[in-house]
Amino acid sequence: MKKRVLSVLLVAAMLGTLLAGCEKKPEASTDSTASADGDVVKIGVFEPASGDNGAGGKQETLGIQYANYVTPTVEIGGKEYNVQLEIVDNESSNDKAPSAAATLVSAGVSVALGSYGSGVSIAGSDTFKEAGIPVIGVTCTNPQITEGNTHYFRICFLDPFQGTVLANFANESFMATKAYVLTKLGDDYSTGLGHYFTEAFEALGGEVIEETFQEGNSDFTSYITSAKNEGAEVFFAPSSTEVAALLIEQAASQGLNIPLLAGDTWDSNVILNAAEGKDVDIYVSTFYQEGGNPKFDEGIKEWINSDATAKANNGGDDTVSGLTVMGYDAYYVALEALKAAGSTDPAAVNEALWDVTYTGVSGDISFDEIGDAKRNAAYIKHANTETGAWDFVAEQTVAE
Amino acid sequence: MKKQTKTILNVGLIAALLLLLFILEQIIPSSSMLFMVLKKGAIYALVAVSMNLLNGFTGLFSLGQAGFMLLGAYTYAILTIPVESRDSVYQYFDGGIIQFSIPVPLALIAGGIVAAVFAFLIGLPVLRLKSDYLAIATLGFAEIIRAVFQWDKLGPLTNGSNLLRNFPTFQSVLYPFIVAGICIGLIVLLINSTYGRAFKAIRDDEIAAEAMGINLAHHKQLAFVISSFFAGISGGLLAMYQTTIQASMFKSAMTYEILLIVVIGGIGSVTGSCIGSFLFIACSEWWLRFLDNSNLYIGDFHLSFMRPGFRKVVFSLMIMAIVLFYRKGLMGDREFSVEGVRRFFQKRFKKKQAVEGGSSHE
Amino acid sequence: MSKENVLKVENVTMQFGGVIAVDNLNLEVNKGEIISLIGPNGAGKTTAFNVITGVYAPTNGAVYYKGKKIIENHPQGKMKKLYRGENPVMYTGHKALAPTPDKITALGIARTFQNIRLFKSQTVFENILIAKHLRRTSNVFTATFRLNAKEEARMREEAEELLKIVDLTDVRDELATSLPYGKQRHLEIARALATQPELLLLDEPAAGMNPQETLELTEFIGRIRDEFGLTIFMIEHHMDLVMEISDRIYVLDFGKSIAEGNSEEIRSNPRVIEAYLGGAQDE
Amino acid sequence: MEWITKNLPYLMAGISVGGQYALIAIGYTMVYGILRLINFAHGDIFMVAGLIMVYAVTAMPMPLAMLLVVVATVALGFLVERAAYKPLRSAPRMSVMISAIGVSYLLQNLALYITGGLSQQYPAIPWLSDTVTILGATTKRVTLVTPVLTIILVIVLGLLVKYTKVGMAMRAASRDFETSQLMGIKINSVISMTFIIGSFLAAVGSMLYFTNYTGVTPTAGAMPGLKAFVAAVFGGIGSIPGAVIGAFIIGICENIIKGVGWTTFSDAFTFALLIVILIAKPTGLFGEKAVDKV
Repeated sequence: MKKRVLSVLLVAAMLGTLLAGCEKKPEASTDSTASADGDVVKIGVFEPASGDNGAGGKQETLGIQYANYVTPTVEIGGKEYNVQLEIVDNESSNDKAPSAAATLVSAGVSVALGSYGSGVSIAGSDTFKEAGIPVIGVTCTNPQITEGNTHYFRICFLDPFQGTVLANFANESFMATKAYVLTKLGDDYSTGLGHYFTEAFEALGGEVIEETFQEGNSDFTSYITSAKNEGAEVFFAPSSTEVAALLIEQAASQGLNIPLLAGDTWDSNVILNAAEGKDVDIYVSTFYQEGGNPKFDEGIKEWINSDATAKANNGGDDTVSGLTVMGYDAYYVALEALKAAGSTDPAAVNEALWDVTYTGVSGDISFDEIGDAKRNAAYIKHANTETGAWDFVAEQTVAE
Repeated sequence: MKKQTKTILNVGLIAALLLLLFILEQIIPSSSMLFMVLKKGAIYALVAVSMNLLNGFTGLFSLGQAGFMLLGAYTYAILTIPVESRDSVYQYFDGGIIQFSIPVPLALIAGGIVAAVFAFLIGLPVLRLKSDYLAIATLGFAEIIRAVFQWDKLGPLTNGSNLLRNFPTFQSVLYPFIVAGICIGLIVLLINSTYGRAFKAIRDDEIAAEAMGINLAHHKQLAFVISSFFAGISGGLLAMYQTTIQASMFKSAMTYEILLIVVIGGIGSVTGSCIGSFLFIACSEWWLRFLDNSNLYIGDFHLSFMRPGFRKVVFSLMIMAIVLFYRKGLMGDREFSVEGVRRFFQKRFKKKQAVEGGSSHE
Repeated sequence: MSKENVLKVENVTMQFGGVIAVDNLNLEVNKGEIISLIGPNGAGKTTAFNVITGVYAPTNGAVYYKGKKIIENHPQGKMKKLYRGENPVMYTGHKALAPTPDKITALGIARTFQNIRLFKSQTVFENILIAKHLRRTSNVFTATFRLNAKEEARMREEAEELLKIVDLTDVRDELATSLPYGKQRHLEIARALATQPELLLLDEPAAGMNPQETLELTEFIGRIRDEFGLTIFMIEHHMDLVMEISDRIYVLDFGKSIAEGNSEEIRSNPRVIEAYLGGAQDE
Repeated sequence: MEWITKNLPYLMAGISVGGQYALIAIGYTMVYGILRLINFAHGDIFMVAGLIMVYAVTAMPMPLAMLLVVVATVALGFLVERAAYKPLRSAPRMSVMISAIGVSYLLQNLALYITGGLSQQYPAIPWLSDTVTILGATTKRVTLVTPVLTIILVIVLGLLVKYTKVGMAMRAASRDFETSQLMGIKINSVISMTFIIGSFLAAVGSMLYFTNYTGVTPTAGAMPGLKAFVAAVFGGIGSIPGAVIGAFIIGICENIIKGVGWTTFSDAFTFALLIVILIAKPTGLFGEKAVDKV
């Protein structure tokens, strides 16, 4: 009997706090936007904050938040609107993506940004499509995302491009003829990029050993041993930052003496921290090299350093990731589209997006007939294990 | 006569529910959270009832549900992707080997059948095992199925470990309700038939059941196959709901979730599983989401402990509270019925009357 | 009454590891008889029942039902070396025949249990109805889609019938386990009858009953034997009941059959007296 | 020689991970032996031990942090038993199992909340994480230390179970729960002791495991936990030597499979092995056969 009472009290207390929090909600949101006349346009942020890709998603979100901090309002149809970010966590999981997307849809966003990770982008796509809400992909590089969709755009380059860039780089810089490609099962980004790299590398006359690992795997020693045994000259591992940290650690302790190559996801200080002071040779392709726009760097660093949460989300320091830059640019592309549409109606924004052009920190952005950004350059960076920073290596382009 | 009125009442209730849904759908945009929860809730209700058929009614502790859902989902997806989209879906496998597609209802049933066939094969060796060993073995089989479906060599059929997409999805929220409703109806009919009684006998006492001439191997196999059949159908529905599917979604965590639904609803209660499912999905996907909002204030006090992830902590605390303090779940092993509600209120009413009557006498 | 043989147990030995529970048991039960199996605790009576009903496969020996061999086994594998019973070579070369208990029940042999095994969560009526499942003609589809309505109605009718016989109609919707002990025993017998047996095995039907209840039970067993044309084989400790009702009695001690005969013969058999008194002196 | 250099790393990785599984598996097998409960939360306790270390080193020197990890993990194991399993002692086994799943859920979600869902870098423990070279294969010292330490701990545990009073009580309780209670064994303290030992070994295991695989995520305990449990079942659940041998077999097989190139099936293989064993010998390699009394 006592227990019954206790449990009832417990539940009641819980519900009480919930309701209390609930009631205050509208007040809280009006608090933060009380300055203007109350016109609000909502931009959805569809990013992972937890799970495998949580680190990357947070850095991308950071760029969006910073942009929102710099430019909190937008003029649509001659009227000043406050921009409110609706941030939702898709948990890096394809099966959680549709309901996360639905949360944004029911929050009434005019346009959504995201996601880091191609799989969740594809998985959430249809929910947005059904609701007629346009989405701007920030760093999701798999071709399937925009293919056949009129509502999905993206401002980054694509995997076939990135794969070719990296294959060329491996071939030219290291004279590599044998590559070890390690991809994650069921991860569209990883599988896709691995596939295009393999295609390009084999076209250059190279040989590829392909291996896969399963979700939840944290033991990479066997893969590293295999790579060594097979006599591979480069180790290509498109994967999440979480896997990267483990892989780097184990590669160093096993004395893997060949270069580690990876795509845009590895452009993160997680990698730098893992590599610092270790004997590893890491190259990544990415969208931005710190120092490309000193003014922007300075501004965002100041902001990150002033906000403890932001700093924690950036991995504990103020290194500017390419992901953050892309997030920043994506926000402005969304604003441009809103301006051009002259309305907060998602359909109008969708229509306007086709013709948006914008010069962002990461370069010129405009969309082709599929909705992909017209980009033809990627940066290659090298992790400096002594200073714990990225060294610029080359800007690579691919002849069409 | 009384039985007839009961049936009429129940049918009326279901019809009213469907009508309500139909009306709601005309008013509220279909992508709203309410419908997401309702759709997913209906699908999970079906799979929870199918699991209850095994764990609750037959007493077989099986943890293979996610594996059978995977089979259903893949079968559905593979058979319904329009031929013209196959090239883009199976981009790494030259469009795959299947170059036709069949209507949705047929594909759903095919999904159920494939799951049932696998269940039959798995059941032959595994169902001889007892309680926990059975649970672990079925869990193991689900994991093996998942690995096989991610295998590159099967790529032309399964698209390897990559997403399957572009298959037909729900046009209306009524669809999953009708399909799940029919399936649950069939399960209820089964449970109330002589076979259902045999299942319950096995649950209560295997040795006595066997002594009463109930063939254990045959009946366990039957329950396992039927449960898997419906798990397969719910897998197909889940594919329709998710719009994309992938083997890596069907982890053992999914089975645990379903098991939690069954327990929260009440082991051995069909309506409990249904109610549990909607509550579980609504809490995990919808009602608690505001807890993740880091900008909440009570007056001027910033609720700084509320940030992404807090929702899940609260949710798991709620689950623990139910598990510890309401061991029998919401419904125990009873069923929800109009009759039951009427009796419940009647009792309350009578009590009240009695109390009032008593006091007036004084 | 002709002496038609219903059950024949031939050279049955049951050995668990190194322990012999039933040692070269031979017995016969004829149609219409009420036969009792008695013996001190641990003599192997219930084990013998379990062998006959297929719960255990015997280590050695065979069981015949109405002249047909239904169970047969001989020491195999590891047991070949371990086996310490009699006639080890007698059956070698024969195939093992070990049907599951449900097959035995289907043949027409039903049983009750020493420690009552009713279906806990079911009502009195449902307990009997479940046993009707055995003689169904419907399959899972016809049953689910209610195409077997006639059969279902018949099952229910027959179950009601049995309820009346054991006088439990007034508690038909109560949970079986909520009944008093004696009524549970009656219910268990009714449940066994529902499988339409010809041979009924009762494992200590009067255990825990007071003299009055035992008396009623004695009368009841006789009544159902006549009414259903049954042959009854039972294990019992209540000597009043055994002596009153049995046509013949077998006595088991340390797994071995030490005596056989009618109540008079058993009462005066010195080995039986020794087995019981010897056991008593040890205690 | 070259063959050895090439293949030794697989074997070493296998033995090392096997030792780590073994330390977790003992916790499963002991709890199951007494309570007949699959303690699904055990893998998560292992994960929490890793997280405690991550946060502890930021505040104190390494030896102290290691001590804290052990103490805190043991306390957590004890607490979980008292809060989530003890109230359900008389409940059906299914309820307790669900409670275990609930605790697992709660621990994972708490970890998610505290870490914000990001992988945490496990600190390098001096000496253990140094790189060493044997027979031309490079690895961390922990790889070599693990099997040795595991075997020492198991022997100590074996002696404890065999010769101390608590150990005898444990064996009695796992043989017959009710009777041992009637014989005056304080069952609750025996159970607590089981959880304490299990958590202690999990804490040690976590230090070894995460030194090798340095990312601690909320779900980091799930897979090792499941594998360790499979190892326990494989060896015959309830048997400590069985769990250890099972763990080594699974660890080694898993790495050989990866070495051969069947990486897709490395997890699946573990389960396939388990199912084969269960079907051939339903109680595992060293399990005792239970006979139903009719």
